[in-house]
Amino acid sequence: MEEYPHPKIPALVDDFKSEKLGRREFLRFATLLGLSASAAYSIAGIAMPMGAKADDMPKGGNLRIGMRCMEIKDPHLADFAERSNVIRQVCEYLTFTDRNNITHPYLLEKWEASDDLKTWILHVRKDVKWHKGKPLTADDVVWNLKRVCDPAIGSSMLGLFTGYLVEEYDTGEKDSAGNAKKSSRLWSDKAIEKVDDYTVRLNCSSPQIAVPEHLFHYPMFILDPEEKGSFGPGANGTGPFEMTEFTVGKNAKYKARTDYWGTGPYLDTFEFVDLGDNPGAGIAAVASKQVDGLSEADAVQINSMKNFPHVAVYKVETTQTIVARMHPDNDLFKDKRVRQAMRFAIDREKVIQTSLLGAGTPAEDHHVAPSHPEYAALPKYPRDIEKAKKLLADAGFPDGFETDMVTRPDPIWELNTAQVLAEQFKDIGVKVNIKSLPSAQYWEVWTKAPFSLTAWGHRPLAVMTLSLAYRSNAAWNESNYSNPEFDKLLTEAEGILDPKQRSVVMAKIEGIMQDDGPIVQPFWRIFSTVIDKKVKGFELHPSQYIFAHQYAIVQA
Amino acid sequence: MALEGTAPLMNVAKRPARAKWRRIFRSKTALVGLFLVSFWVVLAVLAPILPLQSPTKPDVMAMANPFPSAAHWLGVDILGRDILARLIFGARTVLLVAPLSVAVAMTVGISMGMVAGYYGGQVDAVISRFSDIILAFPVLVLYVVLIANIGPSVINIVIATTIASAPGIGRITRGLVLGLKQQEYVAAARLRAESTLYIMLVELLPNCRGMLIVDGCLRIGYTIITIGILGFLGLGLPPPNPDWGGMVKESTTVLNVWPFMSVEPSIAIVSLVLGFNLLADGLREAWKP
Amino acid sequence: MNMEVRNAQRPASQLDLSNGIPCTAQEPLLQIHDLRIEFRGKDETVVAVPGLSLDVMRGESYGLVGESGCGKSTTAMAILGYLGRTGAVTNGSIRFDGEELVGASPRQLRKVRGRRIAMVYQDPMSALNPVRTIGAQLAEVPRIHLGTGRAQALEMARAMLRDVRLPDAGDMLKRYPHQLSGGQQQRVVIAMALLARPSLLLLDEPTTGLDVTVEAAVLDLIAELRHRYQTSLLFISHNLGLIAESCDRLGIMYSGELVEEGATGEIFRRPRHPYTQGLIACIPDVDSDKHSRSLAAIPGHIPLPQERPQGCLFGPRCDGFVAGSCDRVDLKPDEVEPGHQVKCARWRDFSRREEAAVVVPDGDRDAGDAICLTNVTKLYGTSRGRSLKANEAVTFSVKEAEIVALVGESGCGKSTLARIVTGLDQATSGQIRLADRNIAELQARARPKKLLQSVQMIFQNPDSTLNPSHSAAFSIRRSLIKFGIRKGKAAVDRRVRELLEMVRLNPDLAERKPEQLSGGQKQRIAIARAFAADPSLIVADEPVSALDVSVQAAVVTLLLDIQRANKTTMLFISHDLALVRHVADKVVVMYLGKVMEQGTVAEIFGGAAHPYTQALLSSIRSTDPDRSKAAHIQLRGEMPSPVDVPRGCRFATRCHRKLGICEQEAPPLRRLSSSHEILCHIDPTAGQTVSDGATRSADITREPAND
Amino acid sequence: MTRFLCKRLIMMMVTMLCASFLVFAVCEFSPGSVARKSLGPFATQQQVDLLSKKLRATDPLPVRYSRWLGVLLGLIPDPLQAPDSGLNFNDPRGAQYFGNFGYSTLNKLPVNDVIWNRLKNTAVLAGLAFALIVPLSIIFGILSGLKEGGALDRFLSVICITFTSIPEFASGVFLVTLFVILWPLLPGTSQLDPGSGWSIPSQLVLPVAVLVIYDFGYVARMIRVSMIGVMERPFIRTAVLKGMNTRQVIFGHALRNAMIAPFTVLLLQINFLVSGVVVTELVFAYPGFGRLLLDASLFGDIATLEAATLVTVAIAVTTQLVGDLGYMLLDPRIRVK
Repeated sequence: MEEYPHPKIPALVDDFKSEKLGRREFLRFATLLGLSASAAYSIAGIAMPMGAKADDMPKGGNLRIGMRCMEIKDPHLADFAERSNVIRQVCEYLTFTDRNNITHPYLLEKWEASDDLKTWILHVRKDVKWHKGKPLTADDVVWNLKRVCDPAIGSSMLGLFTGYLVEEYDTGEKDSAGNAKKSSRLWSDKAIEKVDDYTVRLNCSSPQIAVPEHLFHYPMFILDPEEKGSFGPGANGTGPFEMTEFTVGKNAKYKARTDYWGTGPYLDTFEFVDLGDNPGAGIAAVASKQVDGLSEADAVQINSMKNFPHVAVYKVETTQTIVARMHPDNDLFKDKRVRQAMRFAIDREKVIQTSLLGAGTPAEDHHVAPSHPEYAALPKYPRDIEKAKKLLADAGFPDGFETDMVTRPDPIWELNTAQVLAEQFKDIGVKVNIKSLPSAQYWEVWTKAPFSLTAWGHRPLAVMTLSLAYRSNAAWNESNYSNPEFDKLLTEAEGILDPKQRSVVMAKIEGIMQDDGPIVQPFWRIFSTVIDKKVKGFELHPSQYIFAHQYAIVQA
Repeated sequence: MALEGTAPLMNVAKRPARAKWRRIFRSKTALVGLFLVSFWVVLAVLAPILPLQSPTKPDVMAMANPFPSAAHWLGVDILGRDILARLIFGARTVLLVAPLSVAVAMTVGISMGMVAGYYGGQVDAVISRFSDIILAFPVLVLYVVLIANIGPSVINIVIATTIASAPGIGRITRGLVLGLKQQEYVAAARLRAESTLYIMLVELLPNCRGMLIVDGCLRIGYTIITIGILGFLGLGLPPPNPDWGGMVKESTTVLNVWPFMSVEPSIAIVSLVLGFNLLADGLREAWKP
Repeated sequence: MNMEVRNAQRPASQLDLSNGIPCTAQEPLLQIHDLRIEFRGKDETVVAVPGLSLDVMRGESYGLVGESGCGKSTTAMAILGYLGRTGAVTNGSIRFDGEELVGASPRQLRKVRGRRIAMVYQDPMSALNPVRTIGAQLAEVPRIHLGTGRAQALEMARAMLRDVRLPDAGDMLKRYPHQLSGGQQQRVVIAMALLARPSLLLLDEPTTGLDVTVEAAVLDLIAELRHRYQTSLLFISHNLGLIAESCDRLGIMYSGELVEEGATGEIFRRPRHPYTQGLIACIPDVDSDKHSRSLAAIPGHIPLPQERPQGCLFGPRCDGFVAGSCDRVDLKPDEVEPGHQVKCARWRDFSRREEAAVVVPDGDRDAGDAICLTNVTKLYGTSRGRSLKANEAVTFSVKEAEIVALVGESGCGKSTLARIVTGLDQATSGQIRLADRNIAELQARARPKKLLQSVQMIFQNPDSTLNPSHSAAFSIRRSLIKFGIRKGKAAVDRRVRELLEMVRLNPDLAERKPEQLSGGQKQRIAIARAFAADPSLIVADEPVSALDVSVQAAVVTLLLDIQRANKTTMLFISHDLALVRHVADKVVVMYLGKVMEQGTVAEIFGGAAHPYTQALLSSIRSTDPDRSKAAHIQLRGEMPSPVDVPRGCRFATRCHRKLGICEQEAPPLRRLSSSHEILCHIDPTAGQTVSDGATRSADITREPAND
Repeated sequence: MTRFLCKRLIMMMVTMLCASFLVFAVCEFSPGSVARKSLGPFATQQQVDLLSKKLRATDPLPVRYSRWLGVLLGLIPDPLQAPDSGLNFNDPRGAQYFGNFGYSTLNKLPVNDVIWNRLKNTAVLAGLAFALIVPLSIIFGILSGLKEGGALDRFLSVICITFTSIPEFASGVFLVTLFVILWPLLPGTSQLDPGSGWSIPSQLVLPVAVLVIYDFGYVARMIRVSMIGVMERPFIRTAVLKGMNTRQVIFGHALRNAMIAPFTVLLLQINFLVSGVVVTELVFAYPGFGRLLLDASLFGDIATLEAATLVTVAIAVTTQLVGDLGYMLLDPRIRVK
């Protein structure tokens, strides 16, 4: 018997061997519990997918990737993959979840979880040096972890940590509507604790298995405490590149570090080029080789570029999705039959074919993807106009109704989806007027509009999204959904490690979402992009993450 | 002495008002313009009774081969919707919004210009100064700032067009009125105790008509372009309303594989704008004094 | 030399003016034969000139007279081969100095244009390029035609400017056209025409639009230069008086045809064609007033090219029209005597037209004042606190049913005064008493309806007097309704018909648009409109100055008839003294905003006392060949700007009888009779004082005019 | 002359003041606070309120406007740049100086660091386009105005009127299809980046072409109309009847007169080119002023928007002034005596 880093691992191995646990889930859980990826793979009996060997990688060259260069205020506030990509080349995470959902140590050497999953010991790598010379220490890590838990900073990490590191409390003040103002704080002074110069301990209030995954959430960069959360050219970081130039709306340029602790970088320089909002510009830039690739290309763009001889198309299934969410507290949608009718109105395949040109897989209105480890399969239901109409009639809308649906004009697939959905809702007598607002305005109302279309990014765990978006009063609960039973089940599921047990709970949660939930969720997106064939080492990450130190250019 | 004018004047048509319009038919330019404009107007008006496919309903089958075919004469767009139907229904929007915006802008602008030109002095100074400020704003910026801030809708496009074009129209009207108010028939009207409003509306306005109609045509053309640009910037009318500028924007992405998707609405815009421009040019030519 | 030309009443062909060679049998310099000019429009072809033949001899001055639209200017343009893209000579020939110009190549034409045939245009301001200096525009001529260098060309230009009596020629070269007065501009155009020493000069209405005193100077200049440069003239004008004075021979054009041709004196003494007779008869002359002669008008209007009748073109307007002889297609010019031809089938049947009988009884001399102006002053503020004095202390009164004429050159303030009286403008100070009210500062808006109704106006410009968007009767109808003259649609319409009939218009014209009416018809409508309000005072601002002479006479006669019938008081504003003589009971002469002289028609025309009035009177051109020789008083210079009025007498800067005191002190008002006043330092009762400044035209012509 | 210039300068200032106030006023209508926009969608209301307070965006409009004006004129230090504001706004030029446009909430940079470079890029684009539009439109306008209704006129007029009817996005679409995709001669985007494998001049070809196509026809038509008018004026007849040939008439007499009226129109194109390039810049991902303006107005970045508006209005009033001065130069009739 091997020495496992966590006492629960043998049970996992058993379950896997007895086929109670799928390979994916086994790999994920085992690595989360601290088993090394190579060990986990060998137990799973498959070869670990290997990146290209460092020695094979050609050196030098400049790589240019087309991507929006948005303004960056504070890396811990990074809220879009594009923003975090700009930072990611300079600053790094403690962990790294790969495209197969397997979490690896990154700035950590390893981690250890207690049996009850309440105590996590993080071992910081000792060979990591900040670009400006000093070594990375546990103090740096503690500062960063504590910082994201400060509500005044406003990092979205706060939401993820809530429930096990962070608690909500009543400030005693009332807001203008008379509701109690709530704020957040670490549940205990010792929640984040420095053990020694290279060891940090997290003391959680409740069991949490996904801690290593959370540490890879995109704002969770490890910053130099001396820079107080600022970022720009020359910013200190542990990463493979040094940023030399950054102009919002134009570009971000990087120079390779020669003393990087890890493998790579192979490139001399790296560059993000802002091509603006016009998707045609991206294609044109690729066509005329002004950029070597794009950070993302939607299905329509791919369709245009797949015939370019010099580029390769990369695809990855993601849990990126879009939901047409209804406010159950709105008069139109308060009857759950209306919400159900809306779900029955949708022909998912058709939506995928039209708005994504086929680049998607059908979703089941509960925001849990088949690729999520927690997924529990429920019976599928097809489009059923008659049933939908009947439900509407029962709910008091025999002739349907008319409503606005708020959406964004960009990216175009969102708008296209809105149009296709609206067209399908029409068939059950619901006239949907699309209200497309410029992004800035959209984000102003995205939680307030009674009916709105919202894209949700990729997350490795379904419970992450569910707790962010559908738990009562959750920070990003745009649908104002509040269901005590759901909340209870969700908390329960988060604590259950045993997959069998958990899938029972998940099935209930999914059922609630399908029956009572606030969303119509047509599909999961297949995420894709194009990169010049001369680029080696490129892997498409479902979170749209770019790790430029892995890439190299094969000189012609 | 014999009464004058008993002999009919042979060379002048019986009804000069109609003759003025009839003159359009002599100008080839105006005719081509009229043809282009009426082509779209007729299609737009008849759209509901034409045997068209739904402009909003995707045809998933057609998406495999979206090119023009017997089923879809102009092909389908990236969402599998019939482009012909979208173009024709899009014409309804454009032909409603653009003339409506221009009409409102003209009303405001003409009023401003009339008042400024007729009263002159301080009133003129205030109105002209105000116009100068608006005109110093680059037009497109004005549109973008306005629409980005008040949001895209028919009303807002009308408002934006009015703010952007009224000063220009006012300036033209003012110039015309400055000349016309010196005319003796205006003095004659004053001498028979006509009210100022009457003089403006009955004595002055009809004589500005020609220039203003020409200017209006040009402005409709320009407004169509602007609506297109707004659509292209994502500030256009909300989908799924077929919006020509939006159609171009939606399909620029597939330009290299399905160029017809952007080229067709582009041609539609160009043809309609060209129609109004030609019409304006032809009218100017035909009504030249 | 000048007088010599003036006296040359014989055809120039018999007179040697060129190089001293006898040239009786000489070939004409310009020979136009059977010329046909067409303009091709999109739908129709208009024959502007159907078949014209005329000769201009060397050294001769040939006058081409006709009313607007008769084709005289077109003929001039055809000579120079400049008919635009639509015009073309389709028949006939134009031989110039033996060379055929019809169908000449552009190259050939360029050699003729400006070099051998030059032209002087009607509106000198627009004939000059506004953005180039006078010097540059003048120097072009020698540079193109004589190949001279720039400096030399400028020197030639300078010399020529001196020849046309422009002061300070060197400075003038650097100026732009807009910096010159109208008279100076016309001198520049003449200089430009003469620079290449052409043998033929085409003058197309060269003085139309210029003030009478300036006109006189320009004409004298032309006469003198023509002589000096031995240039033949083709003088085109609608003004018979001008032609009578300036030309040796003349042709009367009517609707594209020459209806009569002959030596000037002969034609004026014995006009044969009824049109010529009519033209002469309808011109007012200074010798007769409304009490002695009413103007004869020619009925109808000139046919448009498309509606020319068969045979005699004048037939439809001719009293002596006889079917069968006058409408024959093969009507040919007939020779009355050598050199005098007339195209009339019945010329032998016509003697000179009978002058219309004396019709106008004397006005009621005992009537009270209808309107009385006292010290009316109008200042316009200009920038920098200066003011433009449009009127200053104007004082005069008009009796009931009397016609008072306000006379003066453009800019004298007469129209401003008219606007003040009607309420279109307001006086700065002074009193205008009308019906026991002071209306001087009452604008139309502030006037009660009754007052507005009692003062109506007839405007100058037939093209702007009616709103082109409305029917002819529209404003008449509005007037009737607004003033409540008639109530109810039927009554109003009836009254409109009556009014139209009153102005001798077919009531069917009521619904026509102004663009379908002729100028005369429009003015008649305007008269009907003014009278529709039943006013007690009519202000007529140059009501006929824009009309052709034949129409002018008819309209004036009509106006007088109506005025008399309605016993309306009238303020008649005009620059045409001859016309005034025919219209007015009393005359007020204005200069630069001030009244110079006022008196009854008899007093003014009988023995004008003010030097300015004298100058004005001397500039009247008569068609009487024996009178036209009278020398003109030439005024020097231009009217000063009303912003900078001269310190002493306003007229001092131009006065030919100026005394030393005139420039220093404002002149006193001298009352010569109960009705006759002048504003002058010279006391006319003290006998003729010829001051140092007084010059007669014959004496000053060789000195540069002090423009 | 000095008087005239002074008067005009004062008017320019007034216009700019009013225009800048107008921008503030329009932004009042903007739904959503700047704080929300700069914090992004996922910030809590608490954070938004906090930032709003820090940005002093809650003050009433006149207060904010006068503060902005005071900062711009260097009368007061920018409160947002104070270290205690917690906003981390640092302008290397200091917090108080003349011409301080404040801090861009969109770019998190002093506006002065953002705007001038963008303006320079657009100036290159606009300048090139203008340099082509002027001669092209003059040649087209003069040639077609020479003989109204002639074959050449009809031909050129059709070209001009058609080109002006093509919106920039449409011609951008056409040109990219042709020259980037079907016949790859030119780069599809123009980021003015020499590292992209395309020379800067080659990157400028298409954007400039799009601008020229849309604009030159309009100006050419103006010049045509003016030329037609001039050719009908009597002084042209005078020149012809002086014996001048066509070339002499055009260059000696027609040209300068024909340019008087369109001169202002020509200058107005500068305004159009400076800010109307939004679409072109968007199509070609050109890092220019127009896109900055678009982004700023979409974002509600009032400091950038104000600065950009002031710059464009300043350009507009300056071109107006230049127009009037040039007018005087061209037309002696309106020179100040």
